Amino acid sequence: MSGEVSQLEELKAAIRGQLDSLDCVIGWEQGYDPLHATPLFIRSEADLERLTISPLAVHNPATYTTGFKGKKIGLVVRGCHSRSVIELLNEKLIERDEVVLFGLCCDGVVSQRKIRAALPADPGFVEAVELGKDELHITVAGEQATLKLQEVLADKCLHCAYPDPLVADVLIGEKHAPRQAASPACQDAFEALGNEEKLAFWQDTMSRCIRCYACRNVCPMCVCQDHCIATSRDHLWMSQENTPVENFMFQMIHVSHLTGRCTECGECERACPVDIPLMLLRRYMNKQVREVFGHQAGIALDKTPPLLTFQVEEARIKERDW
Amino acid sequence: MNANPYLPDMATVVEVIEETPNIKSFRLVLNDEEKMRSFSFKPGQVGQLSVFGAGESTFVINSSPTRMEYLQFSVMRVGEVTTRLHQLKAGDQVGVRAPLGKPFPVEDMQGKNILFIGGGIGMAPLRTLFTYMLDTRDDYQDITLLYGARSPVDLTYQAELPDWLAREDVKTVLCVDNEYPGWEHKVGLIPNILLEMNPSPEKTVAITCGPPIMIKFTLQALKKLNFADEQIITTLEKRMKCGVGICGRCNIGTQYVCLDGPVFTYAQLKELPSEL
Amino acid sequence: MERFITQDNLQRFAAGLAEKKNVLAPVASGGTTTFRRLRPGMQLDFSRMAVISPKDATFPRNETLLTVQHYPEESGKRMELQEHLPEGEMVVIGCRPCGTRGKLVFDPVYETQAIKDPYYIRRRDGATFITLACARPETTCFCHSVGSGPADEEGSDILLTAVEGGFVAKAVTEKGEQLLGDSLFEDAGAKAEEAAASNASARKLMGEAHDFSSAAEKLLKRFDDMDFWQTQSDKCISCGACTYMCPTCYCFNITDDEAGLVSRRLRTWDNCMSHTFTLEGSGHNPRSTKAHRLKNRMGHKFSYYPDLHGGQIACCGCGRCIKQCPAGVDIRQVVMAAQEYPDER
Amino acid sequence: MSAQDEQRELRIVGFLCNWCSYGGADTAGVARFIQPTDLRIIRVPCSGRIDPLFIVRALLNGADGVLVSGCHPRDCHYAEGNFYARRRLEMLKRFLPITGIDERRFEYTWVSASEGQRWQHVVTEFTRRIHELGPAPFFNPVSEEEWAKLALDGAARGASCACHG
Repeated sequence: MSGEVSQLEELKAAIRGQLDSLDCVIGWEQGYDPLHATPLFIRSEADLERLTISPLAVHNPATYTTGFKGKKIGLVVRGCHSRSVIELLNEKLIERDEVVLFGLCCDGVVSQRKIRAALPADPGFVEAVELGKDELHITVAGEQATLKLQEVLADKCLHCAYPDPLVADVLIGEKHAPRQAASPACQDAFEALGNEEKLAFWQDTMSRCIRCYACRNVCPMCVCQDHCIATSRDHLWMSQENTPVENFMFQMIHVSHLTGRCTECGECERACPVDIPLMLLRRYMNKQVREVFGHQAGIALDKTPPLLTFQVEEARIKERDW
Repeated sequence: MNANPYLPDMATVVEVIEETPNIKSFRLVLNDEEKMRSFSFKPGQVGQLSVFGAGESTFVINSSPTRMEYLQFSVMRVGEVTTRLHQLKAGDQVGVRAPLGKPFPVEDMQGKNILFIGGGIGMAPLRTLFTYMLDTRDDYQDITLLYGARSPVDLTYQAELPDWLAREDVKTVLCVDNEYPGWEHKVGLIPNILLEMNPSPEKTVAITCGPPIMIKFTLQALKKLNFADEQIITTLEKRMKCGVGICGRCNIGTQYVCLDGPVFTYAQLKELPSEL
Repeated sequence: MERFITQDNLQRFAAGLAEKKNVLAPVASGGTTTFRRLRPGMQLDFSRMAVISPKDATFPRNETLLTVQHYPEESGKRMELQEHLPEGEMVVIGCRPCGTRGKLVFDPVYETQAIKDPYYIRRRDGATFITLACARPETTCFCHSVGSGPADEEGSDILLTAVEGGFVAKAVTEKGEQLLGDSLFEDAGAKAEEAAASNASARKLMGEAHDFSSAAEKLLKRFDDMDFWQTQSDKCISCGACTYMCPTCYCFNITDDEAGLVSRRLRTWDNCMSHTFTLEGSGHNPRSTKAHRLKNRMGHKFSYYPDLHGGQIACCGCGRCIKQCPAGVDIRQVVMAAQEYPDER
Repeated sequence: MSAQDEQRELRIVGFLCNWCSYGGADTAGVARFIQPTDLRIIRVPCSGRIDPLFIVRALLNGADGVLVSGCHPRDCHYAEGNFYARRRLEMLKRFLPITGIDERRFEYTWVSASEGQRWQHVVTEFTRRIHELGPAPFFNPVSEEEWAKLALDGAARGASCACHG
């Protein structure tokens, strides 16, 4: 644990040095209970004291950047968050000289869903959390439980190829050896299902969507925000009616507008209050983008999203000859 | 109003008047003859007009309760519902939920001097009260109307303006923002013309409506002319859905514009949180 | 009247009801627990508080207010309007006291001297609430601070309390008493005391209540302090998770859909945190930023509503908005920050 | 598939660009080539105008098939429209399988204004394909039985869904 403590101190020192020149620095602090973190907007020394970088600190701070246009802010970023920043830079939605990036070499963050499933009682009854090196000691409803960190890490972390920030002004922690991205087993299993089963899955799953648009608003790449076509009546893409088909239509809008732009930070799925596995859609589309355009969003600066450009001869699009 | 407050009455468009390039007035008659006969409202109350399939929007009833051959609504084309309304012609069917909201405090105005200050489409809610007062002229002292728009073609109620100007029992002043060929009336912004007119606040009620920016400067001008907050009345615009104080979007603090308004005195507005 | 029912029999009882009426109950599905229409073969899931509140029972997310049949112009026929009032009864099983109490916030708005919302009133009057008392508070629970508690009976027809082997069922209304006449219920005997002890212990576990009584005034004092609201709303992402999860949020939208010659007027849940909520036709928006919108959300629940309705706070303390907020905005903290804000000298 | 579905007339939507494919269809018509009649054509200025969401919306609203046809690459009236369209449409085509919507219900191709015969071939082939596939399932369950079955299957997955986290 001492490694993380010294990293936290190192990070705090780095932020402290720049705090005066920044509107704020976005990191994390403990949230409403010891098991949950929440984004922290650091504006003062006192705020800085509350900073945490534990694996419970999951939120992607890049989501907030477009709300600070014209101001200079700092972000504490993990590998996946830095990809969102790169993509925003590539699309000229933010300016490089308006963000200072405090990069964390990341060992992964937790999935609250996995914690819920692993605990002996509802995590709502959590009393205390202690972070060990590779485990979480959680007191819940009077019972002690020790969870192996590896077993409750988010899927995106288990299969992450970019744990270290790909762009940063300050880099904290040890860099990782190169890793190969992989597809989670549940993804492969779902893709292998027949059309009928997949359709039935979405029909049922979309029936519990309440169209709160948390998936959209938490998405760092969903920059239309207040002007999303889903809530426009002119043109009318979708009914306000909350039914599986309209709810799914929204996911189609989201996926379509993220084609070649999604940085797989997993925020949409994390934010969903009714646990809809949205990453099934995102990962699948990203795989298609990789296969056809050899493109991954947010892994290199100065790249154009593939749907904003073209080649006269597309090497990997097979023209249908019929 | 029906027992089901969401249920509109069907009405037929009897006449469509093209007021300006983007404003039309619609004259409606309820299909149920008995309902039309017994329909009663007071100046300043509003109604929800439905174009079924597009939706519903709120407009003031700008005809006078003293002239009940039809209900008139003036509509500026800005969004989905108003665009569809503008496509209507005589004979077409619409839904009406009316009257909604609170009217102008007409009784309190009796025996007083009345000063109307209207800007653009903001003339619509003033028209109902103005016409009403012309029809009950003896109840009031001097009546003055200052009505302005961006340009001469943006003035609504063109058909009625000559009559208003010609009448001896009211003083009507028209103005536009800039000089236009053939324009024989005042040129300038409403608040400035108002200051130039220099009306006395003595026993006077000022009623103003128009775009937010015009209201803002008109209020300043009225204050400069020593009008007290209680002497200034305005009527507000908000996005509304239910029209009966339930759906929760048109509130300013505790007050629902659809239910407690849309007519407020400046004194009342000052008591409310500043969220216009 | 207090009766006892075993866990298995409660499932049977619910299934039996579901054959005759629409039953809404917490069901585990796809890694979460939400209220769903109980259908044959579905199991009740009482292991956690359902993520979505039971609001759907009295205020469904979609409701057709009316439909209109149009005719082609050449037919010479006038369009016909059809009112759609809800029919039938509904039983909600396994809601918590907080969720049940949500409708109490609706009542003074949806049924006044002058205006009666027939859609809501019919649903409410046709609904039976079989509420489950909470044995233990979650970290997000604060029902005791908004005038309620973990075994609050208000609004319920039956209150269930979990005891060894099953539940003690207490009839709160006549409707509830009739249901307890079912042969699946047994004599409660000593179980009734066990239930009372459990309810008392749950209340004790909640600790001291926070006093929100100064919130109405203090929130208004901060109304023009946009710096305060910007800071409070920093992490808010302006989505609708909080409002849609909320048992007391009663705002709605009305929109028309049309297909062919039929159009219908639809009432759907709306969300005051969305930009379009107050966007006017002219493009003007009185609540143009998330700071303005959060201010109204807090103000409505803890200031305007209590001002209009005898001090009752428009919040049932269920904590769903805190738990499900993607950014962890804590309504308690926002209101407390306004309460604790030093008064100007 | 219910009895009602079997009787249902199939709905096939075609988005055709104004300059090539619409002309191609016209050429086929003028030449009196025999073609199936159940394609409902929507003329658009350019295949680049086609938002892939048009196709999604059509499929979700109950279209049984959607065909897009534009100018051949390099022949776009607006020089580049169909190059962009090609990328977008290809991504949609590849994406559909994860949704459970049969990707064969959507096809895109190129037909020039002079290719009346080719248009006849494309429309005949595509229509035949959709008829073979039959009516598409509605995304919203239609009957209480369908709802119940879906909800039960969903509940059977229970709280233990391991497919995400």
